[in-house]
Amino acid sequence: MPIEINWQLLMPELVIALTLIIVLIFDMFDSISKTILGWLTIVGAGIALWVSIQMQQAGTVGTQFNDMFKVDSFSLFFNIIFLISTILVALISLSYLGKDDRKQGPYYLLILLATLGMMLMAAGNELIVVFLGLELMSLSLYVLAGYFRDNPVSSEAGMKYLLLGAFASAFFLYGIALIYGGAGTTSIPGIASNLTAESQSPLLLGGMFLLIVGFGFKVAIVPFHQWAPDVYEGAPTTIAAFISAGPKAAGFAAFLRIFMEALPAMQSQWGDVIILLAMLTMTVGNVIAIAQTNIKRMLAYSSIAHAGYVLIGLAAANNEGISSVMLYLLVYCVMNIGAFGAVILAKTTDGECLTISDYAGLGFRKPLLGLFMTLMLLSLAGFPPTAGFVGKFYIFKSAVQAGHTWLVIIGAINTAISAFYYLRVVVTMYMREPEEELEFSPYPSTLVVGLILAVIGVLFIGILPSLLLNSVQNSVL
Amino acid sequence: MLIDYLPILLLGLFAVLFAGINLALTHILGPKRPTRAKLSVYESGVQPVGDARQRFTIRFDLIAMLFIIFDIEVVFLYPWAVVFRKFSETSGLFILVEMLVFIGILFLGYIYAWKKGGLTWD
Amino acid sequence: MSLGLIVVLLISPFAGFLINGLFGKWLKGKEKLSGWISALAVFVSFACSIIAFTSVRGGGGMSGDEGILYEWIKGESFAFNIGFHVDALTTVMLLVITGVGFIIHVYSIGYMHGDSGYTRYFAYLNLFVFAMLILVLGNNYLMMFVGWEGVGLCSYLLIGFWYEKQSATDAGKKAFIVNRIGDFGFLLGMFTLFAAFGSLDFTTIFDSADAGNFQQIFGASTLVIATLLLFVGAVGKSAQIPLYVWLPDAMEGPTPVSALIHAATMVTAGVYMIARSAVLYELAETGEVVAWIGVLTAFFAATIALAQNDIKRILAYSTVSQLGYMFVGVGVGAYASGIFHLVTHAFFKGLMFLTAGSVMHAMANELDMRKMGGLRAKMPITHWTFLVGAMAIAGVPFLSGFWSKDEILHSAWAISPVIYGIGLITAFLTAFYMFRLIFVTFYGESRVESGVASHLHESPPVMWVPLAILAIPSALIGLLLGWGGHNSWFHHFTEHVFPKAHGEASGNMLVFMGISSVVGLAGIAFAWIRYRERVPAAEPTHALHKLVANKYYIDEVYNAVIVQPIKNGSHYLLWRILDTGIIDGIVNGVAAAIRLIGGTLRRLQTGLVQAYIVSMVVGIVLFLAYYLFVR
Amino acid sequence: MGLEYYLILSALLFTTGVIGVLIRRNAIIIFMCIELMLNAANLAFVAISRHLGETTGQVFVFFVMTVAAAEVAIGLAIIVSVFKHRQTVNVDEVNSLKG
Repeated sequence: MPIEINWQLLMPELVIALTLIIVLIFDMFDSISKTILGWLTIVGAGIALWVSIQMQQAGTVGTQFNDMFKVDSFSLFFNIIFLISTILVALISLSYLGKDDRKQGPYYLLILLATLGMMLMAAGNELIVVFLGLELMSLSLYVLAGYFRDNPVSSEAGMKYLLLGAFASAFFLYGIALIYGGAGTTSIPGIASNLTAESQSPLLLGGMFLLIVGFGFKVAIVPFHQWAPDVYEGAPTTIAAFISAGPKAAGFAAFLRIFMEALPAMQSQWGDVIILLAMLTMTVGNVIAIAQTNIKRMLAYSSIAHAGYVLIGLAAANNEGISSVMLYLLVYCVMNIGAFGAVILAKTTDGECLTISDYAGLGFRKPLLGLFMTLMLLSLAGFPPTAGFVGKFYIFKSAVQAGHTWLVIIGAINTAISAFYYLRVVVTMYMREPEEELEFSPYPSTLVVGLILAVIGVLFIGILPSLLLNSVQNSVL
Repeated sequence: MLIDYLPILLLGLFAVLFAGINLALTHILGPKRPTRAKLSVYESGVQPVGDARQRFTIRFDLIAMLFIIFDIEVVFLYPWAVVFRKFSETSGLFILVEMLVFIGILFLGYIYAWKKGGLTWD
Repeated sequence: MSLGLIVVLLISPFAGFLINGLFGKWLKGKEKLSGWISALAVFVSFACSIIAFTSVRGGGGMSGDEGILYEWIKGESFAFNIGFHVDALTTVMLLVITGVGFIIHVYSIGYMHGDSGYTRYFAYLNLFVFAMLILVLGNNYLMMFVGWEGVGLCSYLLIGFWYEKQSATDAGKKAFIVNRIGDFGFLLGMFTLFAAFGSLDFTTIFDSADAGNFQQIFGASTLVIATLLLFVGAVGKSAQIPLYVWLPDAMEGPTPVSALIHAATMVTAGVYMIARSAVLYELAETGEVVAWIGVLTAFFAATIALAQNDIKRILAYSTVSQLGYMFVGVGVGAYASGIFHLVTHAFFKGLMFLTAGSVMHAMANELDMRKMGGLRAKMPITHWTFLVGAMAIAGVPFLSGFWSKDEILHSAWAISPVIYGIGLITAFLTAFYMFRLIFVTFYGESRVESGVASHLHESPPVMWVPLAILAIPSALIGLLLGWGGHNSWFHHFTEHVFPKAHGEASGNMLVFMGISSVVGLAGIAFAWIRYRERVPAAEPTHALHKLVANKYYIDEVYNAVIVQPIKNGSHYLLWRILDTGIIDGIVNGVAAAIRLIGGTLRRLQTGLVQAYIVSMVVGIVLFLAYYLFVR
Repeated sequence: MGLEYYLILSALLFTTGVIGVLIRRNAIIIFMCIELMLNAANLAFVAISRHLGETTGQVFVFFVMTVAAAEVAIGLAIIVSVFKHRQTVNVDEVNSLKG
């Protein structure tokens, strides 16, 4: 039995893997300046992004490794999301890590590893692959969260993320085992074909439920969300941006793939749970976010709430829903990384401005920073003409089509609540007088470039959504 | 039925005998000049007697972790070796190269750990 | 006319904004370059506007489907488009915005010389022009609203431009908050229109409204409610009673900003909006409300201007007053006349603000005219140009203000002689306070402090050339475009845009012109008698004077009646009667409740790993229970 | 022997792990309990694989073991770095991030 490998199908993953190895080798030599590693990461991810876009445009479809690995427009679109996130995060990291050369090697290595894990999750056509991708991603993130070993808070974030994440992974794995028992296979198309309305054993039901728990943890759905604020606050800000973006999208990618492709026959069982979780997640995330004073924690709760909005699209469980979720995740990644980037930009000589009251008067004193922050927050709040509005609009529209009008009403109320805390930051920036004059560091140009890219993305999608929308609608499962 | 396990029984017997004979021989043939240090139990330089809950240096932990990581990968060599014959006719070279790539990456990781000072004691 | 032209017209100032905004660091040492880039950007728009204008004059234009650039978002039964509506009204606005805008950009190059925020200033100014262009170019209310918010944002940023000054940031905040009230009205009006018509496109709405083909969501008064809500937006943006309070304070911004944003363009957005929605106002017959608010504002603001001593404040109240005239024009159905006054006002008021800036420039930022006097000798060009502007606004025959104001008053007579009467009195007051300003500032003995007097000088060419250029249209544009009153060129040009005026202007036009001239000249003469030699008293002497000098204590009243109750959380009776008070209470209560819940839920986040695990496990158990027992 | 006995055993193991995670305070022991949960899943995989007469489950176990080993390595490293700062691995004392 000869083995055929279609290398072209694997190009994006191979490029990332190759970049990984190059970064690894370069990092071994102390004579090489470590800032090169960051640029290597950006270049590698950029090539992979370009390849993914080409393949996506060409409509490449195919499976590999005994059907365990599936490349289609869906996985390629998610690759684009992951790679954009990686590039943006690498850009904002270049100046954040500073001149401390020794540390940078493993940092970019781990980011690339996590990216590879995400890509595996989106392309996994077999629960084993999804699990491996998930773990590859998670293990890298645990280390990254605790990356500032000299900082007790960073270590604490790493430990919490690790303990809770491993706990959730165990549930996820057990869920796979139960589904394996119930369906007799772990292949996604296999499960779908073995699954008929009458053959649903309690094993399957339990397995499906534990998968929700596992994914729920990774994408921070209430009540599995509590790690998020602590980890976001403790982790390096760039990593908080990273965790909030790509991995969340990856979690939803696998979530969509498994639930829409393997378990559509059980939709009557998981449909209303998703609706319930969506309501709970949006409301709890937004309500607690109002009470926050630390901007990183506020963004953490906001990202929880955003997972709730995405669940609305998932609950719709139609083509519209899937495409709106994909669009939303892309938009969300760009604007969230942008918001964290703006937080990094607000750096005084004493460190980062993390308390919201530190932002008083910044709108006038630092107009560029004010502009970036305001745009990102407006987008997160869903104001037109930003990308956030377009994303929410299509999510809500898909839910209305699926008949979940109540869910949309709750979503709209939540959007109103969220505007309150997003705008509070904007108001603080433009309407409050600073209590003390803070000394600000000059803007690092790479960070500004990263933010400009995010701004362009947010405005471009917001003003010209149709271009992207067509691409998304052709990429549904 | 039970006769099938005879080779295992023989293997066990052989192992016991080999160990026993060796121990006996060293006991009989070896010269004995006991000192205090020589009589103490050898445990990698750690005081073997006393409270087992005492702290010991964290460097063991580092080495142990590296050991686990590189040791566990062997798990994949066995299934590979088992099926190798079956595929060797059609795509043996490919499978061989594949495993070499796998080991190569592991090796790269090993060198990386080494270069980064993961294997030095202090 | 092609879409490409309009896109270039629109994008050019945005490009200027990007260059100045992003590369400000590199432009720091090259002030001139930064300023000229942004002026050039506006000039490109101006050139495109001229092309668009000639095209519209030749019968071209853009409306309905042909103006659609692309579909923005699409719902089940509706779609929002990004598109442009270009007709005579649009091109008039375009020419004013980019023409006056360009001159003011050039003037700013000299005026802002040496300011630490030089590139920031030009970035904001270009962004403003961009937003204003969106406002007038959009073919639907949504784009108009986006522009509406955009100009508001820029105005706010520019009022607070000198943020080191507490008064500047306070003024910015005031403008922002007051404008939110108006914007809320506009938003509600937009929602009403959308609910009734299922669309926000101008063409769709106007056609359906004409045909009576829409959902009567508030019964027969749907259009009345919609137009009144939109008018609330206009009242906020165009500083009419009762929301005018922000505009005088907005003078804290750099003077060219006052000229461009707070006199020539942004504040007239409300007038533009009503003229654009003329069809709706005609059908709803709400024009009279507009006219009454307008004429009251005109009179009220003019009386306040009588007793002010700060040059820019006088000009600010004068702007409020003139905006009132414009509302009278569009309110009585003389849309073309209202817009005509908008145009002439843009020139002469822009001119006067710039001359005021020139005076400030020479006087080391002194604004109190009691400390001036006799400036004529030292600043001849400034004096002459200001005089042209003042004569134009005072209605001296054959200057621009004379024509436009007269048309409005003439049309008002047909609707209500009372409005006409108040308007005429206001015209007298206007001439009086403007020439009071002139006589006290430029004539008589010099009262300039010796330190300032030594370097009193005429402004550099980059500043006085724009003044001279603006003086020409201020003097002549009325004659050129307005000759013939209701049969003038301007009326012919815009006749396809507006519905026919319902009340045919009656009476002999020449009689009205004669009355207006006499009233204006009388005001000037009275000012000459009173202020030729005298200086306004340092302190107001009698009660009425005091009342006016303190702007009727309106700011204090607002502070006592609205701001303080909110601040103290105490509910005054008046406040409680108002529905808004109750609604506001509910909103605040809900916000407080949510915050309380948030604060409580927050405590669940104990920071303990095992507490988190417990909540996960509890969640799992609850969901399992749901499956086992509920389903 | 029936599949259900194995599954019950595995479920018991899993529950033991969960309870351990819930009641122990030492981060390392919590971590070991999580490993116990993973092994419970492994047991289920092996049993089901045997029951179905195919090998996917067995292969799965290999991967899970590897992942678990990597997790242990990383986990211990992170716990050690926490210990360096606080001189304790008691999870109740590691709560500076909250709210």
